[in-house]
Amino acid sequence: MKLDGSYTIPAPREVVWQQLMNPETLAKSLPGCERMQPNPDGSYQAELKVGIGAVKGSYQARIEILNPVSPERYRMKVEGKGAGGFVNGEGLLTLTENGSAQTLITYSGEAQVGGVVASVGQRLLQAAARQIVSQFFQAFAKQVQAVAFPPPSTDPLIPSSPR
Amino acid sequence: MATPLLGQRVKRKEDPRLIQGRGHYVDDIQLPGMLHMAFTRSLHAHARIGSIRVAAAKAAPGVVAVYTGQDIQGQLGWVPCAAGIEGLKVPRHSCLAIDKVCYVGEPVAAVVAASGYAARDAADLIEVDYEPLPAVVNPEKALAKESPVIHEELGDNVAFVAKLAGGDCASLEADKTLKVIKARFINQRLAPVSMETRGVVANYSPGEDLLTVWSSTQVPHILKTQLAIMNSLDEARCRVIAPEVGGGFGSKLNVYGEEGMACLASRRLGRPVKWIEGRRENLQATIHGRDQINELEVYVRPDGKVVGLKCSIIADLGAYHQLLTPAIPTLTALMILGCYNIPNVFVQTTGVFTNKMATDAYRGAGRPEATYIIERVMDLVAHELNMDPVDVRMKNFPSPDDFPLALPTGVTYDTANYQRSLKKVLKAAGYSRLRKEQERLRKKGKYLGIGLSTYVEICAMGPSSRMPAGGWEFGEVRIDPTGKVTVLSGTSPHGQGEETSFAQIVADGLGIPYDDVTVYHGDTFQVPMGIGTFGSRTTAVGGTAIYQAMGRLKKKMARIAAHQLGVKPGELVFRDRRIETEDGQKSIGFAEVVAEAIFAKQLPPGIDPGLHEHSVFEPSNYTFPFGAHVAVVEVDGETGEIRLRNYYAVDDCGRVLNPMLVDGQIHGGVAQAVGQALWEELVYDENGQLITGSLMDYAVPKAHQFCWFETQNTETRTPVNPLGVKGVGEAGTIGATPAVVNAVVDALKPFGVRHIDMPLKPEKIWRILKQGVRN
Amino acid sequence: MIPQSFEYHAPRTVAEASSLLARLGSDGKILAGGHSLVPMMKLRLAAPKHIVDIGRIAELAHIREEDGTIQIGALATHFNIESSPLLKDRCPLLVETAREIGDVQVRNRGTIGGSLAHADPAADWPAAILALGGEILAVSARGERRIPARDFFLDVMTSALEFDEILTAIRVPALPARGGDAYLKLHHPASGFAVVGVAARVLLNAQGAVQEAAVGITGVAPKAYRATGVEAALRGKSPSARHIEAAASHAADGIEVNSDLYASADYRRHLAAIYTRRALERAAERAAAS
Amino acid sequence: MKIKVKVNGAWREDEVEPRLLLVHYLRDVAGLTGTHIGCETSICGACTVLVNGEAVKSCTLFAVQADGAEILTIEGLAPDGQLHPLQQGFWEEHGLQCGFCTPGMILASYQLLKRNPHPSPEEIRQGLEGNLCRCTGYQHIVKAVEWAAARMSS
Repeated sequence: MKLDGSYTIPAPREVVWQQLMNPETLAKSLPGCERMQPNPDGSYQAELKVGIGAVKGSYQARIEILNPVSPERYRMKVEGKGAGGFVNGEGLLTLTENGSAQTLITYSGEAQVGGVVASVGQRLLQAAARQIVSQFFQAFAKQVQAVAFPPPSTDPLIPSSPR
Repeated sequence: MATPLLGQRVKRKEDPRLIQGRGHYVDDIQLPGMLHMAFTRSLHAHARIGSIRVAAAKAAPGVVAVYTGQDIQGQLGWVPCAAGIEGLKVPRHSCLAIDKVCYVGEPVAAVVAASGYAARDAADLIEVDYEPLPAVVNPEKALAKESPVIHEELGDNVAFVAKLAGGDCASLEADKTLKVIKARFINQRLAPVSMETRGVVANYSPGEDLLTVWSSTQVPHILKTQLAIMNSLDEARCRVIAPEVGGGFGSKLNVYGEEGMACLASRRLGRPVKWIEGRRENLQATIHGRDQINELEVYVRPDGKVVGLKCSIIADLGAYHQLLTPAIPTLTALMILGCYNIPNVFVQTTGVFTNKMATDAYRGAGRPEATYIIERVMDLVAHELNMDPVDVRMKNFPSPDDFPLALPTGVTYDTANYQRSLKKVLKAAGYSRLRKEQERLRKKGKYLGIGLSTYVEICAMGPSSRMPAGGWEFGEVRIDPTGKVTVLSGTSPHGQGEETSFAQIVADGLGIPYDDVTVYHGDTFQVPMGIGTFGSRTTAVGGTAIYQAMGRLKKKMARIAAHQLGVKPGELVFRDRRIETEDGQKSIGFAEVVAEAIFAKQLPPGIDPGLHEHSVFEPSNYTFPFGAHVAVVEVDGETGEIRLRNYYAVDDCGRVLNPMLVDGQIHGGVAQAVGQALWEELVYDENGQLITGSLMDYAVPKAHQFCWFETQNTETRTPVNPLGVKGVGEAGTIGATPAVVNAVVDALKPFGVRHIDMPLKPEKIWRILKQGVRN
Repeated sequence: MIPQSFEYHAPRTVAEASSLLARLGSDGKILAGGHSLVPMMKLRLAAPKHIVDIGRIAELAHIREEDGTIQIGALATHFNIESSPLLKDRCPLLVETAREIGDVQVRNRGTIGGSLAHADPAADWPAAILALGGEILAVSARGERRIPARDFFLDVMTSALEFDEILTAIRVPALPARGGDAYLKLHHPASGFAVVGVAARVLLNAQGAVQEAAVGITGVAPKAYRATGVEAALRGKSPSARHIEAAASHAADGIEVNSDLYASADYRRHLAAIYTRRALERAAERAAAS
Repeated sequence: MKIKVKVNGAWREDEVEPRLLLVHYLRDVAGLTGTHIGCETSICGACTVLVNGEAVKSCTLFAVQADGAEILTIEGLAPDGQLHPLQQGFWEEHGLQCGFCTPGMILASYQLLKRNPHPSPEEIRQGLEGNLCRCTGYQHIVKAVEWAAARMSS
């Protein structure tokens, strides 16, 4: 299954790059990520609870970042294994500046799904995959916002200045 | 005198139990202490197996045993293949994968537990480490040098190459007066989808050293032999029973790893073990059908006479051979000439391994592909030469006087009159009226299509010299002291209705009521030998064996009766429960003769007591049923949706024993054929995942998708068996697919279309419509 | 075929059910007719720890009209709706939609509430409820809220319901004078789901021009949607074949269209326009005849 | 959990796991194996039974959901051995071959004739869209239902 699309993050490219390389941000952005730990080989091991509506599955995922060219592009490889199936994906993420305050992330890759989901889910698979990717970027955008534009005060009574 | 039953519409003996839900299919069998088996199956199309962690499954509630491929190595024989083709490569096929998996759904581990629920729960706890390998799902890619090799030990993915040649195709290339038509057809992969999935109960009794196996099978005797071999048991220690079987369509003409595993588990545990296949398992791991790519060159004279046919068949066999996997595409080659005596033919069949489930016999088994090829070709000829498809066919039919007709493919057709069935179906359909309607509608931008198919099939399989393991059949007739008759058959019908037609044969022959006859089949302890039900052979071959056994019995009874009546045996006839002289002057009751034969008070010298005779019928040839079908379709010019509007069929299956059963076979066959033409398709993605893995995506046709089928018969008897019966089980499936495709292509003629590959999904049609009307 | 184990609860009132759901949190899952959930549980795609079967809450099974608004309880089955004399007279679009769902057995058992809550992108009800501008009533321990249909469907199998909320009823306006509606669908040959399903309602003014057209489309996108481009293009125009066709060509404007094995995005886009045109034509004819 | 159901006219009580599907309850607990299982996705209709007079796919219901209900299975259609007109019709018109879909098909037809005693062939086909048969091509099933409709109205 081909997966491609793009997402605009309202932050400068350097910041977006840093956050994409930051395991903590990734952990907070990956849908249903319960735990994420580095492996000795530089990859990460994550436990993901992925759900679309009533369909829920737990996956043990290995996430690897390949050929990073800072701050432009890298390849990401995900291998997830869960009860009754697996999801493997690999794709290229490209970051382009969209003015000074915005970054366009373009992704293009292939995902391979096996198990029950593959055998009965073809009708919904593409749309579900898009939903998960979009959940990731939405969460990621929030994380980046929080890092790039931290609220001036931690006092909740004082609103952060609008930008 | 009672009317003969043969040729009559006689209600089925099978039905009373089935309409009341009182038949017993495998899953209905309950035995004391029975355990349930579930499988963990490969998620990958091609991968090495690393470790398999079974501890959690073993510890799960109710679990009695867990097996992996390593555990059974040397304990259980390979899954057998019976096809004999020169140079055939046969990969080792374990009941559970050992170090490598080669298709999605391949069994990797088996769990045996106290209940089906517990077994499923535990099977899901088994963790398998896979090291994925590149998969190849396209047979043409599998032939390429750079392709992954599925069975490294076999060198490449070519299982066999078989050539069939007749006449001299090479000489045609030089003849510039001939038109050469080229085509490429894809015959898609299908699932048989019998409504009952597979299932098996194996019960090994250590005391008796006896393995009893109930399996949803079409071939209990073959299964018995093979399971005995796989389990290293004497055949006398192995009994197979095919109980009620909920359809097979070829998919249960096989020996499966799961059957082997149930036996092994029962032998080890000393308890009965049941396995019932789920529908997703059925779509993944029960044999598939078709899956061929056909490249053709057709040589045609300007008048429409076809003089040569060259065809390359690439047959996608899947990852392993099941019982007859490689043999199926060779039947396509054998029947590729259809109803036409084309003098020059060359067919090269290449069987290719791919990372998919094995293909094997699915209703028609190789012959629907042949009919599809030749009937599409006839329409292409009509298209290229701007002739009516009827005229092209008439031009190429042999004359009824030409039979028996030896073809360059090496087969000899028994009897036929193709002209008669075509004329009859054209009349039924109102062909010329339809053509006029089509013309009218086209002017209004509406697309009506009329499609023909004139087919011949090869069945009543068959002469033992040409079958993998015998083509004969066994029949026995015995009469009990009360005068009631028991018939045993080595065939194993599962819906076709031979309990009825066999009883018709015997009741007529013995002159006794239909209700006095009981037919048994399917139990290897009851029926000493047999081959089974497939290849439209049951009535033609199995029925003949019974007919012959009955003949022997009648001879014996006639001798006893003649002795008592003081006449010659040859003067006696059997009718109305009496055995009498033709004029009725001398007569004795059937029951009296039975009593005499069994109680043996005054038997004539040289006659043994008892009334039981058996016969093994060995056919001298196949039979060749034929027919002509017309499909009428409407195509929605905006969306590409197709509606089957009318369907007309004239079939000739030789002598008709029970027209109701013949109709039923034709209807069901046509429905499956229309299903292939319009809706059905098994699709693997490029990684080898079966993505039409449930009946939510694999479109088994529903009632409202069909029109009324108008069926008729002609009767051209065969001399191959004394009943004159040819066979009808696969005729509809073989005949109908090209009729529907020809109709749709015909509807789209204004768009310059030559061919559309099946299934004819609306999107494909829309893409053609979108390009607009040509000329 | 064999679901995973769960704990079963069968509350008798909405209040009892909502307090149960509040307590169970995301471990709880509502079971109504079960015709969306049970198939997924059998495949083990869904394995809730707790099932809250609302099937015995009598107050949720009703179909009634109050002041020109039709209210349908969540437990009304597709067959209840298909066979309702009230709806046949007052909101025939629902009857026509119900008839196109699944098969007889599914319609006998499946419920409108369950189907909407499941938010399958190819289910039939979302198209109809969107076209009718309906609203969805949801109750939780925190109270009741009314969710307009157009805010209800968020994404593939994702609705605006929180996990502790029970969809209790659907409210839609009855068919007004000079109104007509229609539901047309291309069935997937195997699953029966909508490859495309279009629900249309057309209101004509006294002059016979389109006062308001509403089009809900299912099967085409990750969620059912209102084809606002179509509606705007038809507003104020006479319902001529030409106007309807022109308007219908906007059926998938700005929509991210699904693609699957049976129909590519291109083809679905095309079907959306054709089925929208046909549904509008039929709705307009009915409006004119009313 | 304890459930109480009236199956083919007789009440029975059983202790069941909540996840037990009604079809498994009928087959494995009540021993009524005339109800069959043909798919896993609520498509094929082989498991059709009547619950409180309505045809349902018993593979898509938990037994606990049927607590208190009246259930009719194929075994209950001819309680005194006298075939129901539908059973007779399927026999007369060769409405079955392998027989696996037949119990579900008959019960779906039962529902159909209850709601529409004189269906057209088209209405019969539509009424049976939830039941798959792989053997007959459906035509003889349509005739069987017509046969029964005629018998029941005479």
